[in-house]
Amino acid sequence: MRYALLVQGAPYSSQASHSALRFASALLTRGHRLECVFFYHEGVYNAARLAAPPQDEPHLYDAWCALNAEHGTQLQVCIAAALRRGMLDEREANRHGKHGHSVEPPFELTGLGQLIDLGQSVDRLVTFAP
Amino acid sequence: MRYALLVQGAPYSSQASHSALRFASALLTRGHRLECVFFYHEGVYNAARLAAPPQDEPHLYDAWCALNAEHGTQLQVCIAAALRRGMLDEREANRHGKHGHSVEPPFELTGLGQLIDLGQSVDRLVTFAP
Amino acid sequence: MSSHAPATGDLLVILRHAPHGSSWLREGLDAALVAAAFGQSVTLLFQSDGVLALARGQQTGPLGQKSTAPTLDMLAMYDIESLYFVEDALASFGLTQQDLQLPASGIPAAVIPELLAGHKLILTF
Amino acid sequence: MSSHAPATGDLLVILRHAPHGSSWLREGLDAALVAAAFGQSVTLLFQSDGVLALARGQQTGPLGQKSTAPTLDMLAMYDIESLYFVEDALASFGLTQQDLQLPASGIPAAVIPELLAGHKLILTF
Amino acid sequence: MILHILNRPPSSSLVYRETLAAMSDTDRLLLVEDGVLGALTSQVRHFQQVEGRLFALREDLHARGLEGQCDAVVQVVDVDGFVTLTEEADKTVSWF
Amino acid sequence: MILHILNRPPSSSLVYRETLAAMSDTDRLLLVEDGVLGALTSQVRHFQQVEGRLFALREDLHARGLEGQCDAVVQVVDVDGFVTLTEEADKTVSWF
Repeated sequence: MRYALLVQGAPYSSQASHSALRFASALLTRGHRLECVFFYHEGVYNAARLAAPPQDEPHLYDAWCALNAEHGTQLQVCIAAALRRGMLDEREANRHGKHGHSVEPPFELTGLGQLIDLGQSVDRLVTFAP
Repeated sequence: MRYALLVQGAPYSSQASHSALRFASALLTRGHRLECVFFYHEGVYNAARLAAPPQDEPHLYDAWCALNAEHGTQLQVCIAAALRRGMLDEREANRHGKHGHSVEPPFELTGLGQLIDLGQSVDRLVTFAP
Repeated sequence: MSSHAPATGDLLVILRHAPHGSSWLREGLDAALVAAAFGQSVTLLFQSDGVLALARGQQTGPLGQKSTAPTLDMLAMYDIESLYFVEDALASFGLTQQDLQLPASGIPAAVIPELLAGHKLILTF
Repeated sequence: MSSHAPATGDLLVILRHAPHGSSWLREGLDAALVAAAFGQSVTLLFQSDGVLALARGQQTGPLGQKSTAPTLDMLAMYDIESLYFVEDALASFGLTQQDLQLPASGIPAAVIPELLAGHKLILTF
Repeated sequence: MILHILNRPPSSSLVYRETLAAMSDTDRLLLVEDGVLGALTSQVRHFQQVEGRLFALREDLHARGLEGQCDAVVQVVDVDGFVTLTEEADKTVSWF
Repeated sequence: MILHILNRPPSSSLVYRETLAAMSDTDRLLLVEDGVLGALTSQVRHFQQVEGRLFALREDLHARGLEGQCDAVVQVVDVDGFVTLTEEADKTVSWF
């Protein structure tokens, strides 16, 4: 089956990201396809490229990137939710006249319409919230 | 009296930052001194320098900076809570071998000991949580 | 209304949070508007504290935080006309249909499962 | 213990959240440890779901998330020895003092106000 | 005397029980943010034990359009009154 | 048939009431994260109306040291079982 996940919780603050990653791994092992993880609400903080967790804790940012690299899962971030929270890629930083950026590939800023599309096109959308 | 605030909520996600800023303004108007706002838990996201909220919404980041500029209120961010969430100043970014930074003055990364110090040295510590 | 079969459609957005205290309500309404703009049929269910989103007289917050009330007024323009609230939830705050800023249909809690069954996608906020 | 006057001190940390579900418990314990390292007298109160932080047998999470259980074992090294839990809260999960990983004192809810009054600073997590 | 500050309503969160359990006979309780829903006549029964020591923040009631529904037993204060409450208390405790 | 996923315990949050109100007679409920506290023998009464359709995630019980306290009426599944539950349902709804 084709799955998508909606992640609404910030990393480390809540278990949402951990649960989503664990579920992603299990569904892939069972032979399903994970099309996309969509980050909304506080979930957009998962895209923070500078995350530097202690060595003895899971590195959630790297885990998301690995999901993309190994399984082609898209990592889409709601642009409206991201901008107000300071999660900007290079293009948005330029557009807003700011130096530096906090989001980079494989995370992509995109419209909320992508979530709606996904919700109708995949077989299962599962939400992980704080 | 000497006040300090502890902010534990992320901006926009919860009302905590709005409430804290409103309370800060009121206590200053009444002639009190606001020594410091300490950001912990998800409150560290208030330090995201790239925040770009819509024009018709309050710009919380700018409001914190104004508090510092106009009243000398220190803006201290728990470093342990910040690093894992991708909130790094230039020094920490260098230390972790990362390009760019997400936190800059007037926000300062500091140890949790500062909060404990504040709690004992000011007359009132008021917490705003999500 | 509660004697009629509830709406069916592409997307059901369940709004459970009060205005102003968090961004859940705003972000839920945004999802509904975007889905409608994409041509989907969208239903809103106001449940628990979420029924207060419908209350008349909401204002801008003390720092200038936008109210969600004007967004509610936009729903009709986006052809989102299936608005339900849970009767008991509204009553628990001492409010009646007369206190609401726009027409919405009260349903008994027992009808909620039917509402969920009738939509392809359900998002909770 | 509940017949004795509860501890007084510089800092009371109230822990209300269960382990693993959020970072509240960890960040609350960190605050307690730092205060103790600064030489302050620290008391912990485990309330509501927070009593589960004391339960024996906690494990690393499925992604390798650190348990807070080892942190509890460090409390004594930091001279944090005033640990209280609300008796009713522990009982509500069907647990007894025998199920706890370290010695803590059960108190009836009625003693909580006294505990708060006896500390200069109170932080809730 | 401690000022307790509660930002969750009894209609969806049980933290109000912990708050009440922690209050002495002279402590005060201020309802803020979504906590002001607890000040409505239809909800205020949850706070019976602190009658006379129960406050709610006007700005938060106002923003939600609920000023008219606030029960008469609740003392409504604006943010200046919030500051005054913190001045009058020895310390504050926030519940969320 | 819908799979409902609940991550808050009835000991501190009332969202379990909304969850139960939204469930049809054939829907299933999976308790995850802090929601697994609701699976304990001392708490499971809150979920009486969904007996036989109540699940809890093993990994989350285990991490909290609570596997032994989980009530016998609860069907404990691991994360593979969670995936299976989503396969068997038409759709999922998350409550938080």
